[in-house]
Amino acid sequence: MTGEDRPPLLEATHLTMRFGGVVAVNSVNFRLAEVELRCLIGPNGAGKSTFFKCLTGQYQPSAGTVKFRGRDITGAAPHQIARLGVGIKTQIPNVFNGLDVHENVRLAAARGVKTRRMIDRTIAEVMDRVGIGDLSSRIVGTLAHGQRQLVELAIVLAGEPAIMLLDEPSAGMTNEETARAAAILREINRTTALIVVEHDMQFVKMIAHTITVFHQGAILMEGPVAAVMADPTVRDVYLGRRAA
Amino acid sequence: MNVNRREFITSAGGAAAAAAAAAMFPVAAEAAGEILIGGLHDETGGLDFAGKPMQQMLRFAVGELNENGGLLGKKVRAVTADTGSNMQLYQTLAEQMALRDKVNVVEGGITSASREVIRPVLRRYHVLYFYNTLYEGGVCDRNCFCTGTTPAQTVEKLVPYVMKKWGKKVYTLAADYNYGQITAAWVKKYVEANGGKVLSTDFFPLDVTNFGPTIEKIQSAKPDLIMSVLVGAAHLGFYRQWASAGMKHKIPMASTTFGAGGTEPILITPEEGNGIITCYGYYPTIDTPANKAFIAKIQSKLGEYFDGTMPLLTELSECTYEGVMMYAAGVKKAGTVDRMKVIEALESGMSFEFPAGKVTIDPKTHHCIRNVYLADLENRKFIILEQFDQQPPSDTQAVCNLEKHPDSNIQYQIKL
Amino acid sequence: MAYALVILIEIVRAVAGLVLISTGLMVIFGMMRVINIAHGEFMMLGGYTVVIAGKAGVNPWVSMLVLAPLIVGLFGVVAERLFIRFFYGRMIDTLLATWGLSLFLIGFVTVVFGNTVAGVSVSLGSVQIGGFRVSGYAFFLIAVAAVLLVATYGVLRHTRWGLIARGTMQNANMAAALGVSPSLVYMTTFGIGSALTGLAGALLSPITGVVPTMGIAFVARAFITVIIGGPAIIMGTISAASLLGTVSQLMTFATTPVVGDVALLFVAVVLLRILPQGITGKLFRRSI
Amino acid sequence: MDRSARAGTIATLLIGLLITFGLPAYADPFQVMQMTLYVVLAIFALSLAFIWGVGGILCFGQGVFFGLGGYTFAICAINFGGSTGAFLMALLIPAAVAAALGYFMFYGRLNDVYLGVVTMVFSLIIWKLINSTAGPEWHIGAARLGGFNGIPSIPPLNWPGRPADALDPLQVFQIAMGLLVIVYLAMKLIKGSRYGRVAIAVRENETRAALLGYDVPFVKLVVFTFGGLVAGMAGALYAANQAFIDPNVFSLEMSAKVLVWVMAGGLSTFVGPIIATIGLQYVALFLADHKLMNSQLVLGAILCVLVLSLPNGIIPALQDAAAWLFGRTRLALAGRAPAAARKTAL
Repeated sequence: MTGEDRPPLLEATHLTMRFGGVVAVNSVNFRLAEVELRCLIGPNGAGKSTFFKCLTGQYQPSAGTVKFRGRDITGAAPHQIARLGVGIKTQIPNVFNGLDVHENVRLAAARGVKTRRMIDRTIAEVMDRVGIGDLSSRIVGTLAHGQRQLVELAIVLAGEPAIMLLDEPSAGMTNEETARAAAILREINRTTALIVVEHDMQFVKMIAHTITVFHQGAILMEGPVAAVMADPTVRDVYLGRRAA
Repeated sequence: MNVNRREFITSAGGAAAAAAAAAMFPVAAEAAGEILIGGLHDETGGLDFAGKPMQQMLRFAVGELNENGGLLGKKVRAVTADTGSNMQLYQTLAEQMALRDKVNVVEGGITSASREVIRPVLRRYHVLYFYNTLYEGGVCDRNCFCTGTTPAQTVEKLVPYVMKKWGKKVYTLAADYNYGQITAAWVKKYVEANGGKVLSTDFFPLDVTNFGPTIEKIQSAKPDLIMSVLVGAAHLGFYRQWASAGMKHKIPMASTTFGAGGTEPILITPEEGNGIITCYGYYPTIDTPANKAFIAKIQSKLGEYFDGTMPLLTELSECTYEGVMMYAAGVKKAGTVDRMKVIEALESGMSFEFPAGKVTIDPKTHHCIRNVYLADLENRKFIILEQFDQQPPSDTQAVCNLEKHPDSNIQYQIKL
Repeated sequence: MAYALVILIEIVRAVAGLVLISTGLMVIFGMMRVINIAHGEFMMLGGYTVVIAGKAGVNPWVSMLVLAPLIVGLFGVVAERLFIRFFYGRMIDTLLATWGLSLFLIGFVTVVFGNTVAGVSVSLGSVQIGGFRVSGYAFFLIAVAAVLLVATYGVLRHTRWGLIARGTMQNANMAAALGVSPSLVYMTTFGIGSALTGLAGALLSPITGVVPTMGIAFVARAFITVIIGGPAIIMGTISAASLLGTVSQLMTFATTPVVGDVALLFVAVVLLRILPQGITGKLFRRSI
Repeated sequence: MDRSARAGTIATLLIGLLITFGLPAYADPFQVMQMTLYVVLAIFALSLAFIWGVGGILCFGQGVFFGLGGYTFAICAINFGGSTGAFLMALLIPAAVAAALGYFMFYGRLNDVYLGVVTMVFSLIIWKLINSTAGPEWHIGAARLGGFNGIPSIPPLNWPGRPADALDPLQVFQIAMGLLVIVYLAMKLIKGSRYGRVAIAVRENETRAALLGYDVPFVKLVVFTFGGLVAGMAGALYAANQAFIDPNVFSLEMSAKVLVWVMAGGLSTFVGPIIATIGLQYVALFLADHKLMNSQLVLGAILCVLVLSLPNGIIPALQDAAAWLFGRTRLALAGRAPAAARKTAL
């Protein structure tokens, strides 16, 4: 079952992003239900990351609209969108390298009007959920790539978003880190909707119910994992290319 | 120090506060058995070309005093500091001379800006002050003597002369600070008084170097002559560009500033500089025994005071010599270095024979009644054209009367 | 009528002036993303080269067109090797470092040559236009600026070095890909940029006179022209110089030099706000 | 702030108080005035240390706000006849200008070099304008702007409401010291506060801060405005203490100086810039007084050496050395500041 029969949490209509002559995202229609988990796949340059940047306000879309819980957020500033409960984990870990892990998470948790106790609780539970409690006092800049990925995950979580956009969360992770990440995501998904851009098909299989395939800035197809995996066109544009 | 806190708090006004400070640290250094003559000049920085000779001349003058047995049987010592063409240093070093070195008198300050920085300081700490530069006039302060010429003495002579020579339509170029502004106003006054017309007065900040547009503007205005009140290094560019535009022989030029500091004739080629007419209180080419002797004496002391080379002899440096000599005369007459007594002595209408000619201190204004000379620059030498004896500083006299108001302490903006 | 023509000439002269003072900086910035705040002092060194050579009896034209670029270029190479190269990729550090260099050079030259103006006199006679005379030197400057642009264009377009240069501008590893050590490219670029700067300083010294602090008058303008120009070296310089030169000169004619300068700066700031990537960051993308 | 940091702060305060009341007893008025000048410049340095070290904003025209403070004080003091109102105005005007300029820059998403250029150009504009106000037509109320000559004989500070009672040099010194301590404390508190952490976050990584829901331009704007206010305060004290002010306060050299002081002192601390300012200013005056060496040459050399070898500044370097000696590591949050502060501007 896809999210269609539930009220949409996030809805993009004819979303388009042009750079000069290039059309990175081409009139994309996309709906996501509350607490849904969706995987975006597609070859490099298919427009997945650009799509994310349009959703989070880092880019002003050239055309189309984005609605969050029915509210139009097209062209709103990133911080405004974030405050509504849209969290994003970018492709290259986007963290405060100069600060220690605890500071990083605190910054995320402390946003808005909260008492010290609420904040401390959030921090503690997030650290433990992601399992980076032992890194608490390490300077993030000095951590390994995989660990930084987890830290960023924690940062996004600490913002207590209603939806998380994750751009290649498993990149640069060891197998057992990947497994952990998958577990964490499934667990997060109980309360939070997720959109995950991922290349690693194993990882996708571990978490996804529904997959959306991007190709040349447009949606090629959308459907249950098995169906998509089986589809020949998808094989050509994506898996095939990947095998070659 | 804390003992004097109460005294401080009850004191009214910064002056009084400082007076208290001064009281704690008596300025008169008679005890030291030496008389200290302070010199504040820019030996480095943008004005070093003017400051160096003034400083050297000050030491030279002090040396001459000691040769003649010092003052009141005491040795005279020159205390000089380099103000580096930096206003903040003027402030600092003036305080230093007054409070730390405790000099009896300060000679110096070059630009009007620097004078207005140190004049209040020296007045506050009761240190007599001599300002030895030609300037725009109007300073009215009993603690300050101005030996240089003012516009009423020079411009008043220069303008009619060149207008008779060249014509009645004048185009003025002036440096954009108070000397330039005020002098330009005087030029206008005298031009109109002589039935002429100032077509335009353009002001230039001291860092302007490109005069292309101006030169075209002048040509389109077609004046009979140009009056230059340009000042400083950057503005030299005008004389070069003027010449290279081939205007030199089309429109003649007079100036109230060219060569005042002495460097322009050296930096500008004869082709660029010849024929510029100026008017100052002193030229090295003054043909009197006194001046010849003065120059001869300097030549004999080159190694001692002038690091081997002939200093730039200008109104600035010659007046610095005068400044020191006047103070010495004042002290001799008063028989003490007590500031007020010396001032009173100097106010008794003293008169001197200096290389520049006869100089008399005007008690009303603390400015000087002196000869001024008109000269034409030919191949880097000033050929004296005319001499005007005993010109009063009538501009300052019009606004300032220290006999009536001994406490006045301002620079008047003379209404024209 | 003649007056209008004269004004036009003055405008072109101003534009040429901006081109002269900013080309060197542009080459360095365009290729290395290094903003050299000591730019003005490099010009000053060019000026002093002429003065000193003049004292030594060298023909001013030779020292302006040959010696100054040569010597300042060499100085640039040395500076790059000993100092600047340690800051590549750290833009702000580079700014601070070159600012330090700038202050140092001013101080150093002041100590050695003193702070008095040294004049350079070269006259090219003057040209009669209607009732006006315009200095021949103005035309000379305009010509040099034009030649400079054409030459730079030729080099970038048709020489191997130009190819490497353009490559490096696109992508720093390109040079390596073409089998040239980037450090060599950088050294050469900085040298050439410095040489152009020295030339500019030398050519302007007859107009401005030579003082240790003369650079300050230029650096801001050059700086702005480069930033406003944007990534494309030739097109950027031309467009920015034309725009700023015209604005400032018209204002100068209409009012005073101060207003002219202020207008130039003001336009620059506003432009930056509208086109943060500079003119060629938006327009003429494809040009060099 | 952790315990060691708090201890450091308290120690600094005690020393400050000691100097305020102890030292003058051993100094003559001239030295007191000199010390006042140093203190004033230290406050100026703090203003840049704050916006650069905490906010990661590298301002090449900090002199503008210092100068505006000075001129505002001069003009108001001459017109009001008392110093109290003038002093307040000298805080407000620079802050307002900083806010306006900041809005223009930060909401225009200007960064790194462009930020530097705009601030530098802005100071040039002001400098040129103020330089061309020599004519008598340029005055505000009774105060002539004076152009190149600046404004002489500015009224001294006086007791609030009692214009007649001018403060003596010693009292001015103590007030300056008091303000220095207050500014220092305020900055410490802000830096340690939740807001300070956010500012640091923005400095570290604007995108991430925004994606976490922080209003980046606004955060920067507030930091920049506060910096402008503090610089203005320093300028006002400067004008009052010198009794005169001229356009040089707007010159690039002024802004360069303060940059050098802050760099030398290090971006990670506030004590560093204070010490560096006083030290370097003393050196400069000493050189000028003894005609030993050209001060610009020295300034430049120092700047070069700093960027080359001690990008974190002298004082932190010493701290590191000490920490290494006693085997203690410094507070990481602070320790990383300088490198990061400049990185964000890449």
